[in-house]
Amino acid sequence: MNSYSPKITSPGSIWTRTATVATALACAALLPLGNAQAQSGKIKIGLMLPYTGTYAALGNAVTNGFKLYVEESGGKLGGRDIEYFVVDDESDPAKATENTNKLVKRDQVDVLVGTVHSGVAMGMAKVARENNTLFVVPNAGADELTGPLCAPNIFRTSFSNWQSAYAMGPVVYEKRARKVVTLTWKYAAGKQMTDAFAEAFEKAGGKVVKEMTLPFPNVEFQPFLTEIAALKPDAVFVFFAGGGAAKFVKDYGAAGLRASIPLYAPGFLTDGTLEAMGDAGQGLLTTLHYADGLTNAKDQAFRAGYAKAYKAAPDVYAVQGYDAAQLLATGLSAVKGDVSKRAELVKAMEAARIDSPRGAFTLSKAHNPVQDIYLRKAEGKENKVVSVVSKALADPARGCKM
Amino acid sequence: MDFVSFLIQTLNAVQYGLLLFLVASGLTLIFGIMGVINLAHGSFYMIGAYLAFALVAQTGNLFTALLLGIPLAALLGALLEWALFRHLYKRNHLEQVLLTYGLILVFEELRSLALGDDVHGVAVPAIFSASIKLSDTLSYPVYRLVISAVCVLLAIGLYILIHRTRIGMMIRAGNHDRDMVEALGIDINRIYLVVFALGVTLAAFAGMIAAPVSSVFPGMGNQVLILSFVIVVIGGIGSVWGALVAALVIGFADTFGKVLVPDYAGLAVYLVMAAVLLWRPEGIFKS
Amino acid sequence: MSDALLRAEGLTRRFGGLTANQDVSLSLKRGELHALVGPNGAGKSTCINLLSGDLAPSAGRILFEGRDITGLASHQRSLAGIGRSYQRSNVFMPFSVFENVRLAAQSRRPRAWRVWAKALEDRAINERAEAAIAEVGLAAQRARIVGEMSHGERRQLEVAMVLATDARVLLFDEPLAGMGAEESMKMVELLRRLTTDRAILLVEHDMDAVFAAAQTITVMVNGQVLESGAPQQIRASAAVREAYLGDDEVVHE
Amino acid sequence: MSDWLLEAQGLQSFYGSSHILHGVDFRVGRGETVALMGRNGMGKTTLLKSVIGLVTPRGGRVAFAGGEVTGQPTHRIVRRGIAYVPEGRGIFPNLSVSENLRMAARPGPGGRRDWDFERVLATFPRLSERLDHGGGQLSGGEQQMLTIGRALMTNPDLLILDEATEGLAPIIAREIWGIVREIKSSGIATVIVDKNHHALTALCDRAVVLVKGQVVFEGACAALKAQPEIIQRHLGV
Amino acid sequence: MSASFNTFLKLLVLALVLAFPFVGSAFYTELVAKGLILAIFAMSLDLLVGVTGLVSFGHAAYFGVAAYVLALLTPKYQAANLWLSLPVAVLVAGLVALLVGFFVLRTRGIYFIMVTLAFAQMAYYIFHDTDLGGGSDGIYVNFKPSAAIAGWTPFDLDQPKALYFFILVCALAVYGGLRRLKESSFGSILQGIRDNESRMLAMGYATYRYKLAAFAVAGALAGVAGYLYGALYGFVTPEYLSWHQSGNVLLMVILGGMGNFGGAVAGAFAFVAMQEFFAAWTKHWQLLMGAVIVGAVLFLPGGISALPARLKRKPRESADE
Repeated sequence: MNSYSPKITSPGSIWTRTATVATALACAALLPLGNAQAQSGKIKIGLMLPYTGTYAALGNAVTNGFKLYVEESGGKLGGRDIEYFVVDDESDPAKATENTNKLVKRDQVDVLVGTVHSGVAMGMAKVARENNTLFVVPNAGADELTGPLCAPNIFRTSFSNWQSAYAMGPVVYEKRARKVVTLTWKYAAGKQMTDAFAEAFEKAGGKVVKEMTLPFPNVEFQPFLTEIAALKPDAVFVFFAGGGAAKFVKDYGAAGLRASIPLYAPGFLTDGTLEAMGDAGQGLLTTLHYADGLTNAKDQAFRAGYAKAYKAAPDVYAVQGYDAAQLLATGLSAVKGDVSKRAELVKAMEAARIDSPRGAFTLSKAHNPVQDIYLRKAEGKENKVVSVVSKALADPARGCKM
Repeated sequence: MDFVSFLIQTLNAVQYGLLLFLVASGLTLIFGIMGVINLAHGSFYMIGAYLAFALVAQTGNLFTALLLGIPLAALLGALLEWALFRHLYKRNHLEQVLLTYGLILVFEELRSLALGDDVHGVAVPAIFSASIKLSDTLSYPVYRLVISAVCVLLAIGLYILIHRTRIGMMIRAGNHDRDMVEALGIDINRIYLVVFALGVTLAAFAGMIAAPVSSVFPGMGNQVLILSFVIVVIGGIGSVWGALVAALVIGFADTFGKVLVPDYAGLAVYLVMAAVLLWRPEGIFKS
Repeated sequence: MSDALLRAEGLTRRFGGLTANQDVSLSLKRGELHALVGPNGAGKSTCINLLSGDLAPSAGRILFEGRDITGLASHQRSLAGIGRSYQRSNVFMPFSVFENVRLAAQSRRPRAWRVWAKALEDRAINERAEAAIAEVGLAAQRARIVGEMSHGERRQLEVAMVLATDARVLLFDEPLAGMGAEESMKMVELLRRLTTDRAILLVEHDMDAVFAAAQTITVMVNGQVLESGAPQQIRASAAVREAYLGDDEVVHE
Repeated sequence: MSDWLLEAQGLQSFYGSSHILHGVDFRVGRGETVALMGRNGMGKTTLLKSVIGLVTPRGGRVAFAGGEVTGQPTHRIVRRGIAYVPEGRGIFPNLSVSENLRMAARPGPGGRRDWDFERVLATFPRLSERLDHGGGQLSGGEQQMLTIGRALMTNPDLLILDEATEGLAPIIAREIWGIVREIKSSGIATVIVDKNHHALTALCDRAVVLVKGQVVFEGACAALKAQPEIIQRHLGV
Repeated sequence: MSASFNTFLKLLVLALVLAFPFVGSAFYTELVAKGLILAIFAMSLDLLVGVTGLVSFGHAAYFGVAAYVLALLTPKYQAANLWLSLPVAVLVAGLVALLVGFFVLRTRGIYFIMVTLAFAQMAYYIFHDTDLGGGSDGIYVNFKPSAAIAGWTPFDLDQPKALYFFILVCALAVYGGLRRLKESSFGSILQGIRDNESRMLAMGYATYRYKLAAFAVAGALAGVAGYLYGALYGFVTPEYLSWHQSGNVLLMVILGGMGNFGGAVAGAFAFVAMQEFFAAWTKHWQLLMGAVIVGAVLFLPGGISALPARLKRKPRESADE
């Protein structure tokens, strides 16, 4: 460090000068951008999604789905051309409000679309509420978004955490499980999922004997597997996603628990991770609002279109992005692309019946999809639909005052 | 907790500790012996795991993948030493922190560009895919025990390399006085090149053999990075045994923290670190 | 006993199994230059470190002006009036001569915590620093950056820093090491001058300088005091000759 | 090619921005013992470091054993047969005595293996008693023996001793001088810097005196002894 | 000419930041405000790293703690009082730093770097894993602090310009205060400790006390930044305390050049500007960011503030004649 030490007696003019110049340049450089965005005839859509880090794949899928629908509509929504403004949110809640401001204040987008990470989505919701920007959530499941934070300008085309876990409760009970252990990362999404499961499961007559959590994003599961083996519950309900999900399922299988204690989870456990799980993932039962092997025509068309456009199979995230665009299209068509008619636009969106690849859905009062939840079974690299376990399930929207 | 559970948890703790040692061992070399703070260590672990995935996809066999991946990792290490780290030895720790911090970003993006952002799995090699039955419900995968054995072998090998071989003597001597080592006719640059490449290879190797149990995903390097530093520092910088002991201590803190005080399990590791360093400010085995 | 500024009684210091100092007793009187000599590894530096408080003794006690200071830490001893220099130059390289000495002078004043007043505007401290610089003969160099000065000048600076702390007991660890003959002469001269109203303990290998300047010489061997007394007494001692000075003739040949 | 073992010509060296060597010529013949003299700060150490490349000279050339080595990295220069014992000794305190010796072992030029572990220990019996001690635990004299022993392990043609006896008690210094004599008689050329001019001139074949980075005297040690005024003027007290 | 030129430059910058809210758009005004806050944060760390020689790798803890204090002091449907909440937040951050410093200052060098990190991680997990402050999802500050004093409101922080100027005043105060502090007796003691702590001890300075004071002051000033950040964005998450955040602020300090607070300011602005431009340019902006950092270390030792001296070393020498 000493090599840097400035001489105490030196006037220090050089550093001062440069520091000042650098600061001045940085300030000056920001100036011209202030008014760069001229008004155009296009509808400005701000996509704020993760394009780097753990959730990058999800962010890309949502984006692809959204753009696919716009392309299918001839590049227009509500008769107007679309201009995208894209921001990488890095799944970093610390930058959430700031990144949202980029789209809302700098680019002055007409619609805000995002994101995957619940914490970031909550930051976006806050900014959207303050600025009354139309906001569509294509993934993040935090119950709050269509609960306490609900607002006329906030819509969701994915799911609430409650929905995907609640539906699993009766399923587990019907499989003759009475004593269940839950395990998840200790963060809000995990807690919302396991609470919703417990709510449904205990309502059906079962009992959650132990709720276990581990710090996010820790993936050393061995101590918990040992405890599960000692507790010998009838079933285990977990919430994990991404790399952690793949590792958990592998560890669970390797510990020999799959044979004696069935494992249930919301569909995030097996979405995009089945290849990573290998054999360990086969046969897993999960609940989600989308599945492989649906028979509706919309899904088949969507899959064909997606495969053609991106040379890849779509997943639930792509569907959610696609539906976000559909929902917007419905609203914008009703006002002929005139976004200034906000009340009419919102009204049209609220009334929309979205012909989704997942099956048609409508929106609840709190703007969350009222949708069918499927029970799915992992086969190969697909989560094949088994049955509809919950028809038109609506989130209770606790805390929503709309 | 009954006695059988306690024993099994102890096994979990030891096994996890050994795995952590495996990841931290490369850091022990680069940080402890060469005195370079390398935040990009986690990236080498991540690169190793992705290498394993990519090579297994090509060759269908983890052993072949290791055979190909290890030289690749060594080459990468040598290249980085030659191009970047060589200029850092005489700089202070701050600049090392900075440069390697930048490298984390670079590697993560390059990985994304080359291999995408998906989660992948690597199959456990068939001969190790069995499990040993521990209780009526619980069994223990053989592959985990194999990893543990590899870790122990590696610890012994590293100890011998550093403390029993001539190159080990030269490395330690170079850590104290580079000029004097040069003046004895030893090409210190080449030694550092080798050591750095070895450190990178160890990290990548850890990523490769851990890939079948951990799966392969973006950001996986950052998870192990801070833990590795904690281990090297608790153990005493430059001590292979220290790192091993520290890794076991952390293994126990994490395992029993999760079982006994689940709400504060995240804190446990750092509490242990703070406590150890307040008790022994230069680690358990200061060198 | 009352004329001794600093007294060490039965100092012992062990490092593991090694006893670096065993039962060492010394006394430093005002106006006296006391040389501590002995072969390498005899424990001279350990002894200085014990006196300055950089090391704690395993046994024994230290009295300063009759007060027991054995338990005081090094900075407390410095504040009490014991100053030291180090075997290797130990100064603030990127600072100027003045700033080095000013920092030393400032240590005597409780105003160190004043965070608002500019340090350079404290006149009393500035004057004290200037005086110390002048005393060692560095006045012409006061604005120079220490990192650019010669070795000998740095050692002078160190003396000035000790003086600026108003120390009454000065502990000097090999102040002549690495100096040319001329520089050594000047330093010995300086040490002599400083002795008048202070007590100096000097660890030194340069026997010519030691015999030229010291009033008392203590010879240490293997961590123990072998002999202590006036220069003539030391020169005459057979034990000292055997253990330390050796027989020079073989070399002269 | 010349007959000199080491031949440096017109060396210009800097330390930071200060110009230390102003065109120094310095030669050592095979098996010759050269005393390098001068007061502190006159450039002796810089000259030695320039020769082996620890300081890169900005001007001049260095040849060793008939080959040009100017600008080569240190390890390559010394591998031609130079061993360097620096001022302050440069032992590795974190290595044991035996490791300090073993790490340096290598055959000399032409594969010569005159010195090995056993012979070094035979020459320095004190070291063999402390083989497992850390280098930092040795006394000053033992450290100096260790560095000289370590230097010999490289089987050099030329041994450079900077401040051979500095900081050592006379009785230990005498022991070191005895060892230097022994090395000289084994045919290894030596360059020695030391404060003890009597001991030095008693031993050396030739002397070079540096003043302010320039050679002011070069000649036989006998000649130097005969001219006490040179010693007095350039080295004296 | 040099001194007056410096003054001229400083005044120019001041004029620029003063005028900015009137010329720049709302978003960029907020961005400059962010730069100012990060500048405060970086300057506070510079007091430790550049002036005292203590490399703290856990400085985000105090930043985050103060932000949480604001969030917890802000009632759900009402604004917190600025004159109460700001001092409390700063005090709490300073006290936490004092407590942490009490322990960590016993270690040195690399160990110090790591122990500061360990304590910051502990603080991170306290907010991340417990329900205090909303867990990993963070907590909202729905209302900006109110500057009312007994019914009279001198300015309204809900107005972006008012908030901007409040932040600017804070930044200037911190800059001026730290400059002054560096030149005080206390400051020269800190610099003495940076350069040679053992010598300071030998001269009678109880260095631990001074280091602890510097650590607490730096923590408190980081708290000022954290408080303002929470107020500006109205959202507080555990990520404010993460090691990435600690790394970023260290990056700003080193990037700008250490030991003189102007360097920290330049580093903070350079960091913000880089993030902004690269992210606007490409999806893979982190690649560019990383490359710039690597390049800066290799080719720009001493940071931005050492740049001109390097660029025009020769002309300067002749100019000085």
